[in-house]
Amino acid sequence: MKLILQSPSNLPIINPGQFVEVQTPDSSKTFLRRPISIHDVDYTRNRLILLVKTVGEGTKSLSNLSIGSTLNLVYPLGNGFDVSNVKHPLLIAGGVGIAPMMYLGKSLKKNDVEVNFLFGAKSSSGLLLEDEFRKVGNLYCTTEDGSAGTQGFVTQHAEIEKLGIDYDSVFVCGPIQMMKAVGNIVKQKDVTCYVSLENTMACGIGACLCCVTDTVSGHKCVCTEGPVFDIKDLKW
Amino acid sequence: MKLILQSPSNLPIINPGQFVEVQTPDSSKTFLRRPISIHDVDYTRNRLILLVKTVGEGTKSLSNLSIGSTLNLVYPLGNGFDVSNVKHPLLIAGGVGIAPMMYLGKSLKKNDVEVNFLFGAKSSSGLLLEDEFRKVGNLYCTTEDGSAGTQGFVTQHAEIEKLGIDYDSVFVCGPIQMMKAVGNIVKQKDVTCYVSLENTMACGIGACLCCVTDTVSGHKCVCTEGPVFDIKDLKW
Amino acid sequence: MNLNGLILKNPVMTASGTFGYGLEYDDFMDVSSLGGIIVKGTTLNPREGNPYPRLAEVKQGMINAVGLQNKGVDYFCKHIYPLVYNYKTNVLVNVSGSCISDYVSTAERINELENIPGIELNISCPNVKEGGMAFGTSCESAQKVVEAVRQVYKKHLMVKLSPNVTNISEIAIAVESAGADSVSLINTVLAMAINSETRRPVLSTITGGLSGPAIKPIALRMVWQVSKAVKIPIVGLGGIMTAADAIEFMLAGASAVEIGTANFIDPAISAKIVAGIINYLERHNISDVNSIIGGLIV
Amino acid sequence: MNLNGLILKNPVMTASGTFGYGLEYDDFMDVSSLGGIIVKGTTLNPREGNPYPRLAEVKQGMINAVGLQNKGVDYFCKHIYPLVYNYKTNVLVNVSGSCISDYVSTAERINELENIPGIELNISCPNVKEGGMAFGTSCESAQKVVEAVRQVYKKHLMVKLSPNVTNISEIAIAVESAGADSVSLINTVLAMAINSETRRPVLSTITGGLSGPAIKPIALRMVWQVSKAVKIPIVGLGGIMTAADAIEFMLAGASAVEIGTANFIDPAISAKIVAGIINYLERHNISDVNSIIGGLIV
Repeated sequence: MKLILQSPSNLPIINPGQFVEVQTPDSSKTFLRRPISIHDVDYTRNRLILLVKTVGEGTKSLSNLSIGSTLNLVYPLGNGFDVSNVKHPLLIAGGVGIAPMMYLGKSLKKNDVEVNFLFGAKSSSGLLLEDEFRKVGNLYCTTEDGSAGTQGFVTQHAEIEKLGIDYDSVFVCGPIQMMKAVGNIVKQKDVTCYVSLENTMACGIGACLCCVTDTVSGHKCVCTEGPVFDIKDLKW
Repeated sequence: MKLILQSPSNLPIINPGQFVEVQTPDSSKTFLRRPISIHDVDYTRNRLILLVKTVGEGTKSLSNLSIGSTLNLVYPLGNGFDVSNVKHPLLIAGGVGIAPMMYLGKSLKKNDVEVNFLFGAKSSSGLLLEDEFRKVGNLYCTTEDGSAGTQGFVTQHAEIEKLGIDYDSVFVCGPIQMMKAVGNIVKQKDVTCYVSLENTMACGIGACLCCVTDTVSGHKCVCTEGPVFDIKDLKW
Repeated sequence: MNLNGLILKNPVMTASGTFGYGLEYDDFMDVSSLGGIIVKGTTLNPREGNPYPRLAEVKQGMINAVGLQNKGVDYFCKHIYPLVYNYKTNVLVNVSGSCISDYVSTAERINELENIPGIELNISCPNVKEGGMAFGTSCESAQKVVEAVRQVYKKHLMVKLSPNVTNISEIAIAVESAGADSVSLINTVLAMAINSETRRPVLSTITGGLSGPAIKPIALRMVWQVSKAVKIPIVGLGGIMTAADAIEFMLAGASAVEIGTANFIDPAISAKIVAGIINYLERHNISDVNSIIGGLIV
Repeated sequence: MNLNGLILKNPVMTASGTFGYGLEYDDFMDVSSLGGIIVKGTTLNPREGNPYPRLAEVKQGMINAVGLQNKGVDYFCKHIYPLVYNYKTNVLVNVSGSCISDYVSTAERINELENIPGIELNISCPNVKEGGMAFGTSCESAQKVVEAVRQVYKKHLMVKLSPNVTNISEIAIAVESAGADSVSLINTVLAMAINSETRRPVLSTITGGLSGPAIKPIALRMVWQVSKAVKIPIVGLGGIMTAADAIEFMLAGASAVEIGTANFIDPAISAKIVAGIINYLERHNISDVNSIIGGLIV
């Protein structure tokens, strides 16, 4: 589900891959804010767009909101993807990991970079917003059951063969197993690979140290030192 | 605020003065059910009517319900008022204590008993549904600021003088101080006096023993042995 | 299920003080469909309990200060026992006292009741001035009272432990060595509520016992700790509202659970939790409920 | 307000581990408007803390298992202290250790820092294998570590107490007699969360520390108990989310409060609570905030 959020004031500069911490509607079932990645940004109309999949009580309560509801957000949080020196990127996502890829794709396109998306899902119903992504770049898809695109995992797609040849950098967001699988492939190629992690968070601003991931230089906060990490820094 | 509740099945027999335990909409701020007295019953359309004043988080969340919402009720609970041998009753209420008086008044009227209401409030804005009550019986009012009816407390109204003369029984619901004040007056007269208590409750069915009041025969549950007590049984 | 000799048709029981004598719930469910019910705290002599107010609602929980109001064990035997006699489930009596001899005398009386297969010895009530929790907060006193009751009580002796201790495992070990057949935990957590506007405590007794989902994470931890410390079965309780909650307690090491405060929110909840556990077992292809006891994967 | 020598502009401080070094909150509020901030748990040597996952959300609370991740006292003195030097509020350092000599060495280093008017000695962290909570759960060990630190630490010595004890008043008395200037309570309650679907514990450490509104009634009770037992001031914490909550702790006997988990829900909450307390005092015509300390009408 898309949440289109109208800001009462001008939006700050937002990097692709950054996220919001949203206060979910009052409920006995949720307590903490929920980190949700920014799907798209409309600076002209001061709108943030979030893509929310119902997975737990927090996202469920967000998906039950009626039009016109008010949300309390802390944003923009995290480092985001660095798009400054990217020339030939492949944007790989699985499942709800497609969320940040729209704004990332648009940001790259704005830099006159050709954008290629490679998305994987269990079946065709898991592939969302295909037309919108095609407006931004080329879209390749895989499904595990073959109901759309190439059958199999993203790591089995022909575009993966072009890593280090046609692509110099990879941006990945999705289930941890999929990101690790992509990581294993890129390790053998001469490409930079950024992954966006999704750990459980409390504060979102680097204060509580709950969301850490293990890196070559010790525990790092996914909320402030991530969510985007160069795969070389992770202990994968 | 009036809550009109449409039952999906036929209503059970409900005594005046009985109450419901209502599950309030999910919120971090409430946990237990809320006991609310039954304002009126419409057997023809299988409707229960509650009169809810916003006093805390529970009643606030009930007053925010939209039309068509579903509520989970346990009812009818408590003993209720015994109207079987009543001939000349005075129904005294203060503030939100008027809630059970409608169904009580109607039940008495059905027995061909003349109904007299004596309601007190801080000011005229606290006197609700006057026209509806007048359809059931005579309505006398007092307000502390004199903005409607006689200025003063219900205990200062002329009708109180007729206790033991024109009235043989008194039914009281309202703030504890007001009920005690009425109680002090009736003790010197030859009238029976029933008061409806409003203690904080958990279960509503006599299991938890949280809502007790002190009686001449020990602690009694307001939810099952009340909420209506003969004032002679209370240690007032 | 076999709880050290006590046969349960399912692992769901109801907690003392939250289910009356079962009779209060007959309108809402078939009480006999449960694994067991543990009826109200019973003492040797009648007790009036504490003055009103006895209840404070707090975030995801409530604090009570009932103080073991009950009509005494003689009244129970004469007037209540005949009413619960025909329940086709385990009716256990929660037994409290303010001194060891009271516990012993009460247990002796209940030992005579044919259809009462066990007692839950309450050494953890935070709402009485004498006895109660005091017995459950030191190993020595816990051991003494259990040993004394064990002398006279010949059926299932479950001992209900207090969470208001530094080391609940030590208490559980003491109670086990004194002859308890099982332990149930946790009783309520000593707590307090204040009305900032009136500047007064909400409860007549100032402090009371906290129950409900607020204490579930504490209860779960204690069940886990005790399961590593004793061999006798554990009955887990503390804020169980759903079948998933019950499963969590069993995974942590509980052989059965007690549903407490949830009965106030939904008077039919315990029967629903029985159904929910069956559903869980089916979804996970588990044929024997006993196999999830202590089944936490660590 | 005068907290036994520590001057606070208002009774609102922030709790260690929930407010980073204050710097994380500069975007959301004027940190210097608070009565004080207590920065992250600091140990003699750097600590990596526990593995991920370190967080479990529960009903009205969270369980954390961070395990005192920090870069050590030298790093603090060299790199963090200059950044917090100019806050116009009391910056206290929370000091942890796994043995007495670690506590002492860390306190000695912080004693040298001119703009750090006090430390909060953490003898109650439930998330480390050695030391931590172990020091805070017996009177003897609590007294020993406080006495040792008192020898070398010349400024305000606040000691943070563990709720995971049978009798928190005894520990408070021991700590007072060992020379503490104040006590803060409560630290987190040892707790556990399980995922019934995966049958695994949610935390890498299985158990962790419960915080948030779920524990407020327990914290309030302990503040009330300790206020009857010691003469040194009490700093109350545990689930404070609103100004009314803060007032309740003060009525129960706290001279000041710490805002913890609430900072995660609303990063500007502590400043809002300062404003809410002022509003409360005005509404109740109270001119001196000190007059509500221990002002519970019983």
